[in-house]
Amino acid sequence: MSLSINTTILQSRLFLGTAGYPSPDTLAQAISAAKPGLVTVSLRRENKAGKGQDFWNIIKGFNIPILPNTAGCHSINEAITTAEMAREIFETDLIKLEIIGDDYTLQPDPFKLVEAAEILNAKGFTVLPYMTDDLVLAEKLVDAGCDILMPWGAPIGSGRGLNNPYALKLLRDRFPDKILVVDAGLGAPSHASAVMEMGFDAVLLNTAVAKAGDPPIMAGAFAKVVEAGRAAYLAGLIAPQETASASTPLIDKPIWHQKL
Amino acid sequence: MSLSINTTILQSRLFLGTAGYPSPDTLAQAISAAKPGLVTVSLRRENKAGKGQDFWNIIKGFNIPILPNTAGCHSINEAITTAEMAREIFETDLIKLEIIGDDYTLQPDPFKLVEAAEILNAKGFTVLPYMTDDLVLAEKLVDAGCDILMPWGAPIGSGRGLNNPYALKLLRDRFPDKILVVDAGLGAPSHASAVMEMGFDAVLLNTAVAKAGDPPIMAGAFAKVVEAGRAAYLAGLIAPQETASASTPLIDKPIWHQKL
Amino acid sequence: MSLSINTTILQSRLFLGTAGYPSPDTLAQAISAAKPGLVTVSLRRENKAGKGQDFWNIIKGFNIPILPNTAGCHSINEAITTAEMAREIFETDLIKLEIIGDDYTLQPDPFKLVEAAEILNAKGFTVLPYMTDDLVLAEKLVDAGCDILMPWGAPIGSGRGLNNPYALKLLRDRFPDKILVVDAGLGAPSHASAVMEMGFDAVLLNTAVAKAGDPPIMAGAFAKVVEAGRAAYLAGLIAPQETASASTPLIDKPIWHQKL
Amino acid sequence: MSLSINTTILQSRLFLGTAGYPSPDTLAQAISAAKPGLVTVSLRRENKAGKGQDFWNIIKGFNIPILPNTAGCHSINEAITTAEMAREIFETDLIKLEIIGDDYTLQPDPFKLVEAAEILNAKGFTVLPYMTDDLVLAEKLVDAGCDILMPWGAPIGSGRGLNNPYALKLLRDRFPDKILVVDAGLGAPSHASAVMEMGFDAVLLNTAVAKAGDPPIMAGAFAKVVEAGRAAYLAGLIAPQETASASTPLIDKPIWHQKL
Amino acid sequence: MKITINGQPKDFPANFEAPLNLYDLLAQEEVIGMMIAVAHNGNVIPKGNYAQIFLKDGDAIEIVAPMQGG
Amino acid sequence: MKITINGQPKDFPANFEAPLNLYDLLAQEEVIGMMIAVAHNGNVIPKGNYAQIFLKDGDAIEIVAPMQGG
Amino acid sequence: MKITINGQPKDFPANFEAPLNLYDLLAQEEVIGMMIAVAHNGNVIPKGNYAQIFLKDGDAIEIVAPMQGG
Amino acid sequence: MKITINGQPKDFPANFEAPLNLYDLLAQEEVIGMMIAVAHNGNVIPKGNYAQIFLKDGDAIEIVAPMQGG
Repeated sequence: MSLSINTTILQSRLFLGTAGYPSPDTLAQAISAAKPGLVTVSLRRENKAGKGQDFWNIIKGFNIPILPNTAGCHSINEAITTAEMAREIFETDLIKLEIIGDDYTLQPDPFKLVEAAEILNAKGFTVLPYMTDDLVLAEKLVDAGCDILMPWGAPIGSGRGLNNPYALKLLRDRFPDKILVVDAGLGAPSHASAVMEMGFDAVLLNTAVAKAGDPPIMAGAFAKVVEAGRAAYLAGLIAPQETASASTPLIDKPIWHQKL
Repeated sequence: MSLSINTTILQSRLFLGTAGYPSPDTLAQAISAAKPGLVTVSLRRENKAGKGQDFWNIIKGFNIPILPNTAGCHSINEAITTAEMAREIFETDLIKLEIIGDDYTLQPDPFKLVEAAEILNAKGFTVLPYMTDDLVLAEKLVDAGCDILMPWGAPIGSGRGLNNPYALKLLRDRFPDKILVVDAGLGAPSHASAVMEMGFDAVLLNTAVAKAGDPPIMAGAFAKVVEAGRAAYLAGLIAPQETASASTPLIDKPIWHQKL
Repeated sequence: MSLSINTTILQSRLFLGTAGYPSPDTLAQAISAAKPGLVTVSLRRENKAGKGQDFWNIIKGFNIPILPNTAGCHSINEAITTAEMAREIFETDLIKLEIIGDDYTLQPDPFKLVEAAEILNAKGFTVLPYMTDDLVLAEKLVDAGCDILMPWGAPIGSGRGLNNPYALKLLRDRFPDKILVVDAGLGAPSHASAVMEMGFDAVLLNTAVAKAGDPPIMAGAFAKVVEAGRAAYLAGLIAPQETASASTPLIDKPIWHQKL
Repeated sequence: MSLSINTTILQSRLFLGTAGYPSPDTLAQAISAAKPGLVTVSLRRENKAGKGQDFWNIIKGFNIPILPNTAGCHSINEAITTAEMAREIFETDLIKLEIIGDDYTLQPDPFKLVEAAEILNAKGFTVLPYMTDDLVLAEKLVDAGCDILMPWGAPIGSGRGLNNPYALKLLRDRFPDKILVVDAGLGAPSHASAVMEMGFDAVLLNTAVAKAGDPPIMAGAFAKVVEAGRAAYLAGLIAPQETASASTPLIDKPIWHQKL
Repeated sequence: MKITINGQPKDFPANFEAPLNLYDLLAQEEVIGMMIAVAHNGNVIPKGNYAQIFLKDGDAIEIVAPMQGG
Repeated sequence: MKITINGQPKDFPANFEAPLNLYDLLAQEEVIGMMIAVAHNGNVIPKGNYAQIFLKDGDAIEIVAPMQGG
Repeated sequence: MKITINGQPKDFPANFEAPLNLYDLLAQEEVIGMMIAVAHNGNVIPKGNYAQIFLKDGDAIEIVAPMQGG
Repeated sequence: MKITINGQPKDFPANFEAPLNLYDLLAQEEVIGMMIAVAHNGNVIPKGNYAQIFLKDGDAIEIVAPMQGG
């Protein structure tokens, strides 16, 4: 079953970032290959040179719902103004709320996140907070009106995968009815598959595709595993065992097997 | 690029076992969903009741190359006779050489494996040895004429994934030109993807599909990730970093970003 | 070099909890064996039956600095009143600030923690906050006046060890001058040693000793590894290598070694 | 209880290698600090310069049982001749049987190991085979007369710790009555503690001490954790839990706790 | 007058010549000399000041002692 | 009068019959028709309202467009 | 004469004019036409050669068919 | 006669009245009294037996001593 946000049905559970690709063409090819459910974008100052327009011309063609982010914001006010400008320009209520709490890990600031989420929810935004994997923070964001949570797997761009699978499992168990997305830190398709196998609703990534040797192929690979990981979760995975159990049955074995 | 064994081009890098499915229909649906490159089968005594025939009628329809195994063999002679019977019945030189060295872990016996591989290679078989992840054993099997090696990920049916990724990586590094397949122990698509991301040529599994809640869906999921994991390996994965690096560029930020 | 808090020199970098021992005698023996730097205690209602007195008679004999906790507190006010009662009764400024944010994981509430820490520091307490491993939270607690931080390894009593070593390493790197203690979740001496090898200043545990088969022996074991782990950190550990390097030199080998 | 080999009671469950120390003095200090149960040594060609004598003068003073090794041997004959020379010179039946199967990982050759062990056991040696963690190999070595097995943790000198804890646990379970020692690959005291917590009888290391920043202090640290890890194993470790359980009891809480 | 001690309401004769002070109450409760801390209507009362605290109807007293803790 | 556009102060002739409105300024800046959003003294101005915003000395205008983001 | 088929001993009338061959035995066992392989005293017999194998007292025959395997 | 000592060939005058024994050779090599083990043509020679081993042209002697090892 497809994932929907508000009334929009998303074509994929992979959300893709648009930053850091070797060229605009590669970006376009990566989006074509990934067919993502959402594409994330940001904002810059514009002048008559129209730098931002070329980028937009690539993106708009795909007709994929836009998820504007508040990347680079350190304060609540920055985040809110950015969100409002984004809503005006992209005509969407969706906002990836990102408030940097530390410049080295680019980790989200749990405290400002909650305040900003409250304000933005009150202003009618659909807030997708980029957050740590803290359970209490998650509860506060839900209390602040968020129906979607985006905990990190590892620091942005680190490609480390899941630093704390225990915390992520716990979030899934405790918020069975919220949309949970792992955002940031994934490096390999196996990471994305593991996330989906835990029952997460979607995966958001950027660097793992943009900085891959061949971004379009990597984009396609991630799209496939996200779908497959979801299917596997729904199909029901086997539980790991300490010991072995034969797959091939040992019945009606020919005589030479008795010659032991 | 597709994987070939001898001159046969395989339609997938996923090899699928046929044992332990809830019903013959489920088995058939799982094979349809996986479209595996090889299907593994075994041998049983037959009589006029024709039990084995029904099974065979399911399998043969798929026209997928057969990989007979020597499951349940504890001795070299058992394995060789089983291999010869298999070649006679299935008209294939392929044999998954399996000699149990321990009844609890069903782990392969490295010592008998080498001897049996030598004999079977001399008899013109294409031997796919189910082996541990031991590098010296791998060298001996190659010296014995094997061009394909199938180290375990974990004990058969355990679904644990990769007990020793270090050893598997090492095998890949040291045998760049051999066909390397991880056989046994995988439980989740993320495990299979991790194997392919390491550059392995294929994955063989059975229990993870047969004992899944919905085997056909799980079969399709594994087929997808194996393809995706391979693509990711060829595309070139990003290297994990200790620290974060921003994906969204911090250029031309609007004024409210300077209000810090 | 010994660890000091304020002007008190602690006899060990192992801090020991006093709860959940099979008997008062076992508790006493465990303390004797551990010779901890601090012992943690809590508060209960008292009446003429004097239940609390018997417990205190065991503890006071050891002449070890007391670390009262605010266990079981869910609100800032509870925590503050408890802290003040503790200071009055134990005549110490030390307080282990514990505010439960979730009843299943007993995880600390990052938000209330910061507020309570500010108030208690203002009231002249030496606050040891039991916290998650969140870097931004750590910064806020330091801003609130804390010179000691006690991130968790895993949920209280779980014995899982370190759920997120990456986050803990990061805290150590970013707060070289603060006293960092891993509190809660450790199950085995190897966990405690790993913590000390990372350069943490101390370890606080309770369940791993109290619920061990033989608490006094386990207490002694933890005391030893904490000391050893600290020594190893100061001595300088070797860096892990991908490949092997011979320890035994290959010089002047006798002739039979050339017979290859 | 102390570990004994044959009738010799060993003063410690830490066995220490003597190679690669920055200076003879440091080696001597490291041995003094570790008080190891065995010290490993090797053989070199000697002439009137008497290079080997100076080394021996350091070692013999400690009166610690000697474990000569066959390091650098690639063939069965080399190993046997080396063992016989070692027995003649050191007047001990103990021999650490080391036959290199791969020059990059220095991993033991399982095949030659078994043959050489049979011969040496027949010649009355007490063979301590340096082996991989393969269960079937272990069974063959026991059949060949070995009462002591020394599986690796990771490649020699790599300091990686335990590449395959699952395999090591299995060996312990399956050989409850043999002396099991983890030899090679350990880098940190936490690794050694983990080994002892699994119920292994001893640990053998060299590089982790010799190449440490301060070898004597590191030697002492390892000696402590090996003792502590053993004690913890005997005392009975708590089992890891998925969830938390309060250590501090929640009885008779003062009124402010009810103000929720 | 009613005084709540550790959550239990208790009746005390009001004596207007010699109003009940905290020390006397703790004495009646037989906890004097114990290792305790006392809160009067939520305020922690230093050991030395018990006698200076005069109780009135409706007051709440909490008496706590050390307990095992982690 | 001085108006700051994306952080750069710029001079405009004050004309009291026909005061400068935001639309005209954006036209002069040649960004009309682009995919942009505009803030006037920190307030986001809906596309349709540009002509209703009359500028005065010291106003700050921010003009932003889409950019790649993660 | 006694012939063991898949471990079960079975009696066959010995006929010296027309000794029993493997093909006839498989026919009597009703497995001809099935997807099988056959071993005669441990030697695998190619499908085409069944009729050339003449059986004698004490021979052991194994008849195997495909089975599920991992 | 030629004797190879630790891989180095060396010449010794052959003396047929008093043939060279291993002890004398080790003495000439100045290793007597050292902590050593000796192999004569690949056979380990117990300390006590050096004088009983008479050397002939082409013999190979290995002399080893303890060395650091892991």
